Amino acid sequence: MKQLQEILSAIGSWQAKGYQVIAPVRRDNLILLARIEDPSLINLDHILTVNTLKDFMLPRCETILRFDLEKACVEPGIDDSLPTIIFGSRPCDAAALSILDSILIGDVVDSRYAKRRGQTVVLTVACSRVDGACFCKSMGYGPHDPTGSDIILLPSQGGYLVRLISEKGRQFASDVGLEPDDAEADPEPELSRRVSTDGLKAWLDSNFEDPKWQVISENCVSCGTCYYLCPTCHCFDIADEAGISRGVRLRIWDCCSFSSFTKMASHQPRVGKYARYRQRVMHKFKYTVDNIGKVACVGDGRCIRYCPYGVDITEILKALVSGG
Amino acid sequence: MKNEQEAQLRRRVRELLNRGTVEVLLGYGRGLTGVRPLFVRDPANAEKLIWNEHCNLNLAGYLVREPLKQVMAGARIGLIVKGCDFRAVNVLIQEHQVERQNIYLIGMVCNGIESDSGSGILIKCRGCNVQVPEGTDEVIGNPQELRQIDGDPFEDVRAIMEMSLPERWSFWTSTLSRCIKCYACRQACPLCYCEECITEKSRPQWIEKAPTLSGNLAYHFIRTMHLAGRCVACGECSRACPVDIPVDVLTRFVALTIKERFDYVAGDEPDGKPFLASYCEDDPDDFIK
Amino acid sequence: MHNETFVPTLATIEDIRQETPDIRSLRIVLDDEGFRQNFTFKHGQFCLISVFGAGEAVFCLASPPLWKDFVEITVKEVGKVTSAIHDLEVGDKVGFRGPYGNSFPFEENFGRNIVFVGGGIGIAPLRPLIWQTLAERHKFKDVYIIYGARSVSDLVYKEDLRKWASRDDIKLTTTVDPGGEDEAWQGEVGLVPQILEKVSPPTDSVLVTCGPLVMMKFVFLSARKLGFDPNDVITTLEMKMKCGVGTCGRCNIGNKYVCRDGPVFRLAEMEKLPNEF
Amino acid sequence: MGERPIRIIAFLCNWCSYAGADLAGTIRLKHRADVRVIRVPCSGRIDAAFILKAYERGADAVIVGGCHPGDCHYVSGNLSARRRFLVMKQLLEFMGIEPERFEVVWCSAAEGEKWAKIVDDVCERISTLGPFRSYKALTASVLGPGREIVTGEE
Repeated sequence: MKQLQEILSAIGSWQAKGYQVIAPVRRDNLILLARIEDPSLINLDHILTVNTLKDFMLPRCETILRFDLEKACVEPGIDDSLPTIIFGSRPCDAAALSILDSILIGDVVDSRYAKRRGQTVVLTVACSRVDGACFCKSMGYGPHDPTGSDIILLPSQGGYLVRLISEKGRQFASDVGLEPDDAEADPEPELSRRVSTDGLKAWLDSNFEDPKWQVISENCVSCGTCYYLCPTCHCFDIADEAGISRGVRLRIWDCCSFSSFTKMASHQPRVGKYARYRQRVMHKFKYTVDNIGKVACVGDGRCIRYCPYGVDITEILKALVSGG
Repeated sequence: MKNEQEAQLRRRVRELLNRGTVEVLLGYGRGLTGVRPLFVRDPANAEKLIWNEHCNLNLAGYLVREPLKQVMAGARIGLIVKGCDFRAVNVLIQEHQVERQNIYLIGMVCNGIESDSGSGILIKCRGCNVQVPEGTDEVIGNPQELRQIDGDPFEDVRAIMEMSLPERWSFWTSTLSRCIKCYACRQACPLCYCEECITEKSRPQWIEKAPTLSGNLAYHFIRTMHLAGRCVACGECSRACPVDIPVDVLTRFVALTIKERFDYVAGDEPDGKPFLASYCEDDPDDFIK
Repeated sequence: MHNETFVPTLATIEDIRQETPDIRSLRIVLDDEGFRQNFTFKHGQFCLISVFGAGEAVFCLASPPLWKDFVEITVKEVGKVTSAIHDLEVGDKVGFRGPYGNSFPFEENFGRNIVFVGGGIGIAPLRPLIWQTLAERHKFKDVYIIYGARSVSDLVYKEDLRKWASRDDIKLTTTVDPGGEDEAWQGEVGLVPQILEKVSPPTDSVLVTCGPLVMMKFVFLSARKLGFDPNDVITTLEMKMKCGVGTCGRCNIGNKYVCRDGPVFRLAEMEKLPNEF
Repeated sequence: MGERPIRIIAFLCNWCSYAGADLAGTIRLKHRADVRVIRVPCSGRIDAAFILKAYERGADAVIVGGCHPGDCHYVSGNLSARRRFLVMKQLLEFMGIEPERFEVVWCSAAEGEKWAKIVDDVCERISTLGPFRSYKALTASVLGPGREIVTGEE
């Protein structure tokens, strides 16, 4: 077993080698994952940060290219991504990365994402507490689940046990002199929120048109909170910002709950709030399953915690498959 | 303590639905951590309605959103409002978004809303003069049991007004740098009902799509302007914001300015004139050269 | 060359042809010589064209792969990017990404009748396949082209139409909507699906169609009515797209991404998809 | 000092203030040349988005001008605009923008001299205040150094 201090000093030594460290810190009333200079500011007294690792792997805004029409010059946006250590994110967030990897590093490789992932080491700190919105177990993960992590630290009697998960994690640990432990960890905290996914896929496969879609989306006001805070949502927009001759092309997060998302000059294929909400559910629980064999939900519960109007995905999944 | 007001509300809603006075009623139901909107169609579900000092949400925005917007014509929609929420309904009526005869308003006598963080009565409730809503179709609650809510409802706004210009700039730029443009503030606002928001217009693109600081500042500035003389200070925007931006401080600053300079309060009466769509010959002009 | 997924390569507009009052075709030459020489695509694929400052939009490659050294796109002025394209002049630079998407079946239809049914600018994605079919004309039985537009002035590719009309190995029928004809008009007058039924090609043909959504829905009905097998009715779809590679998440119809799994679909496949296009 | 000259954008209504500015030029009144005029049909047309866009694209200050009350070609466009301008001016200041960077002026077609004087006054004050650096810094902040959106034609 190791104390937090010991682990942090190992990380500090890597900062000196040019790694940036992303970790949870307090900003006003929020706990956010952010780049930190001083490891002593790391805050591990949280259930989950507001933002997710998506912020760093698929940032909310990045420059694809810059152009200068007078000079007939188009060049890729400066790639200043750095070797990165992520410390203190939770198992659900790491699991989300494994889902994003399957989508963005597939037949077609998203070059920027792939590069950032390649130089990132994920040190997850497993959960010793959960809250009423967490439902990772129901999605096949758990408070101590190692999916997507390179190294996971399991809470044990006030300290942490180091478990090396991936080759990258083993390499990193040996470089920083972090020895793995094999003692037994504290038991996983119990989750009160559960949802069964039995029959869900089958229901979605055959019920694109169903009056339930209207009912379950009633409270939704079509804002982007659930998307923007979701660790697996990855849809984006590409837009130019320009003056008369110079400008940039940006990749920006976008969201299927906005009606402009699918709106074309000629027509709008997806009409209605319920249809947009259906897209969100279908995308996560059917389309992604069809395409990569995984559900695009890790049960982190942010969409439940932060929805201003109490839209609750687990309640909705139950309502969809229930008879009547 | 027995919640007589809640019991009475449930009783009345059941009656209204049974009699067909309303076909659907929107009120407060229980959510994960607090209160969330609840649509009631079946009289039996009236039991699920709640009323307590945490019923902060202003539900008026649902009148102009799917699915209620579609059933508006001809249907009677019941809506539970506090006196302050009623102002938003009035603005919607003034702006011809809602027809008064299509809605049935149940006004709740209100003793102030408690903040979820446990810091007492919300700032927006201070100095409330609509604890007993007037002009609704019926009022539920006992006006005799009211306590006066004192204090300055603009305390947070004034705190910023007391800052120097550079302090204000640094406050807003650092706060707005957190904005991720999820548009929760816009979607939560009962008065942001445009079919196509200026943020979605691309020819020309007035507001940068990206959540850059300049784009965020432009978005919040222009949104605040679009709510000038309309914002009823319900605070839904700030409540909805996942990254704690006090969006309503901007709109309430404008509300305060308009109150002080023009003696105008948005939504005070259903037949009032929209502030920016009207003028007086003797409006202030001391700022014009 | 860079290897960034979303960074286009530069290209130059070599020629502009005004097809109709609001449709123009652009001939585009890729600037990078190595890229140009190795550039190849299949009929039915699409590309993304950038006007820097306005953005990027999807266009089908409207020239056949056998025309080397350039590609053509045909653009109707409807939105921000297409308007910007309509402001471009010969010599101006655009960005080019592609080719993306799947393509029309070709070899598997050797020995069969081919029926092309196009409406308005919807003939653009069929054009590469038509020219490819004509280049290997002897491998097919009868070739029908049924093409219509709202009015005579809205017919695109007038030069192509003249060439096709002059060949006796193509059964070309052109039509305009009622009221869209002028005094000199010698073609049919009527909606495309009606003309399809009138021409009534043999039902063992392969039918390839593209046009406005409404037209396509009725073409499918007519094709069904005439007795076509839905596996032999092929079309190409358009949805809002940003990435072109199946990750930006907006062009899906059910679990199919039009940019990656399409844009070419058989009617039989489409009938299995949710009605959300 | 020695930086690029200040740049001020003026949105002027077609009927009075633009004509006033035009007159100032026609009668060759000497006034500073740092103001670029954009003509709009009426001061009532001037939207908050115009002002923000001007700052975004590098304006150090914005002047909006309309007809004197009673003179509006459309009867009351300027009176409606007056309310909006008051709110805009207050809100800009509330967000920490110096009030000098947004000026409102009524100027008739005959007031060439008034226009010339206002231009000189505004230019003088903005020269003292300096370029609107804090606004330009905004575009750089989210994307990080070296990745800022360069839209101004510096």
